[in-house]
Amino acid sequence: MAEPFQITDEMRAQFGIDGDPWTYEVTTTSVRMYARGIGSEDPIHYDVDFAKSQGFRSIVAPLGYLGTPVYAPGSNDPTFGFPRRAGGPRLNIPFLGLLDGGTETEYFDVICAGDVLEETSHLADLKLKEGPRQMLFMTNESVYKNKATGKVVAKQRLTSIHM
Amino acid sequence: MTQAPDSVITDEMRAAIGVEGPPAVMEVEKTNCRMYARSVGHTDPIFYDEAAAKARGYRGIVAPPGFLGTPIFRPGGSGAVPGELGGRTFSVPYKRILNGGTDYEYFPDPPDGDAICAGDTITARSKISGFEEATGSLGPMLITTRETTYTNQHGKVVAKMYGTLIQY
Amino acid sequence: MGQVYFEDVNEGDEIPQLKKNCSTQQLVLWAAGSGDFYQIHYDKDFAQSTGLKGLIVHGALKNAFLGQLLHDWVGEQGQIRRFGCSYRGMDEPKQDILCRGVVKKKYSDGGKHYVELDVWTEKPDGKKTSPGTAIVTLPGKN
Amino acid sequence: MADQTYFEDVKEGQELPPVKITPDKQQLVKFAAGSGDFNPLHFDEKFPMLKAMGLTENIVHGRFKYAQVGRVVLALAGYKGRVKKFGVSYRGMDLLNKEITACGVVTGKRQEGGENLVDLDVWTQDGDGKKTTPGTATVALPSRG
Repeated sequence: MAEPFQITDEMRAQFGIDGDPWTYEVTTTSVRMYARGIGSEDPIHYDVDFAKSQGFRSIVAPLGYLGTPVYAPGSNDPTFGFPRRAGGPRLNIPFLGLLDGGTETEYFDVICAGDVLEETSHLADLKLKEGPRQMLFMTNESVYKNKATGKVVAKQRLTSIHM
Repeated sequence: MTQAPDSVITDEMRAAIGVEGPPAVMEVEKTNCRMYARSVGHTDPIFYDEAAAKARGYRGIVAPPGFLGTPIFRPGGSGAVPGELGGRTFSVPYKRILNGGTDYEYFPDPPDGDAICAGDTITARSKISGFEEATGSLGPMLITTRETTYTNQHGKVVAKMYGTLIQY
Repeated sequence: MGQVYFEDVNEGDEIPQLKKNCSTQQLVLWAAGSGDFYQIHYDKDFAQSTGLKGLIVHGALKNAFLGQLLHDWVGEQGQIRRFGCSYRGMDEPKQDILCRGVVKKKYSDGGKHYVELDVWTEKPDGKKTSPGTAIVTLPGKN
Repeated sequence: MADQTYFEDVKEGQELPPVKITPDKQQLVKFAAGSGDFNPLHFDEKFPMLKAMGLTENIVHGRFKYAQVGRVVLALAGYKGRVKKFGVSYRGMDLLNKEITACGVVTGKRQEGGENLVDLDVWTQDGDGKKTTPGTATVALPSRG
């Protein structure tokens, strides 16, 4: 890279611009599969009757699981499954290296099997760390709304590190 | 054949032929239909998109060929799919086991049958339909055939699976 | 691809082939799709500890490929009635798997038009690893 | 799941019961299935990117470690408590077949908006005690009162 990278006002102007919404589904089989994937044996993630006896609508999504994006060939990334949606910020990042920097989830309600969530995502923050190698910390925020109630149930911030 | 003096088929095994095992509940949901279709490489939108499936006359996203739902997983359970390698096994003097093959039969026609779609809850009932002994390139072997019947939430038989298990 | 009709089909016809080549990722996708997490399909060390040379493709995945071959052929108005295969030979990832079908018989019964086929998967050297059969129904032209 | 923890039971500095897991390849493949992240970095030891990183063993998904922290936090919340937020940073890699311990310690208690909140430091650590996934969490607990 000839010139050092700089965060411009043009980039900052992209903060908060939502991409097209995408549907995320939480089903009994997807909750159980996630719970198996993390090695949890808590019946709250597996047994519908038990979860109901504890006052939940159905089995409870393990922490960190906010549903599975609706998938179709060509519409989603074939490796990660995330949606290739229209709209939202467009940034030219001159870095090739990419690391997962962090995950933060804020909950406003419990997520259970049967929930259908509408997710919108926007660029929330850019931070540059100078050093022998510049590192750009890019944070995207997704807001998950329960489609049936219209209520925001979770916000998740994902930070990627570009270097 | 079964009367041969060195047969590994016991009276207990013969008595088990046709006896149904406990039912297993299989869930067909949008997420697992799509995952299955994606993992095979299907491109037909009826396996992914509810509107496309409905436009073609289905109740919802269609279960791709060979997908009969996901058994309800319970920690500590076997998680085996009934009729495949799961189900009752018997003690025979063979150490190795092979899945010999699987055939799926569909009954998509109303009023007796129906297509399998997301939202369905399928009850699978499996039984041994026969034992056969043979000698092949692997040596003497026992071939167990199993038949599993899949009934949807409306009591309609939607599919049958015929599985072959080879022990040698 | 247009709809295939019963009248268009003759005994001995080969249906359009489907070529697959499984990456290790596809085998893991299949584990997720099918719920079969047996390690011989994605853990090389485990596969070798069972006496295999390396990873192998799930038999049931090849069966599902035959399902796709048939589904894509019968079109919107056709239906798969029965399909399946025997698992006779192993396939490895990153090698072509050719899915094929040949019409064996056609007949009409009770207002439905049936076509029976031989279906199979084969390796690049032509060896059939998953021979099977299928019955589908196709629409008639009138 | 253990018995419900109440706000009154919790003390600052209290350590939460850790969750230990040694993910093998099957576990990571199940996590790929559950999470939808099928990056071969996590299951294919011949994946070129691994080599480029100078590694011969697969890397554990960051989100897998996040979920282990989630198990610790959810165990504190129990079925009557509610997790308000939890987040981590991915600071170090963990490799397949190595033990990971997810931990939490109470850093504060407060009452806010009618809720009994417990603040936590959370993290995963590797076999050498190195914190590879540090973060924080807040849980609302029921009161005995």
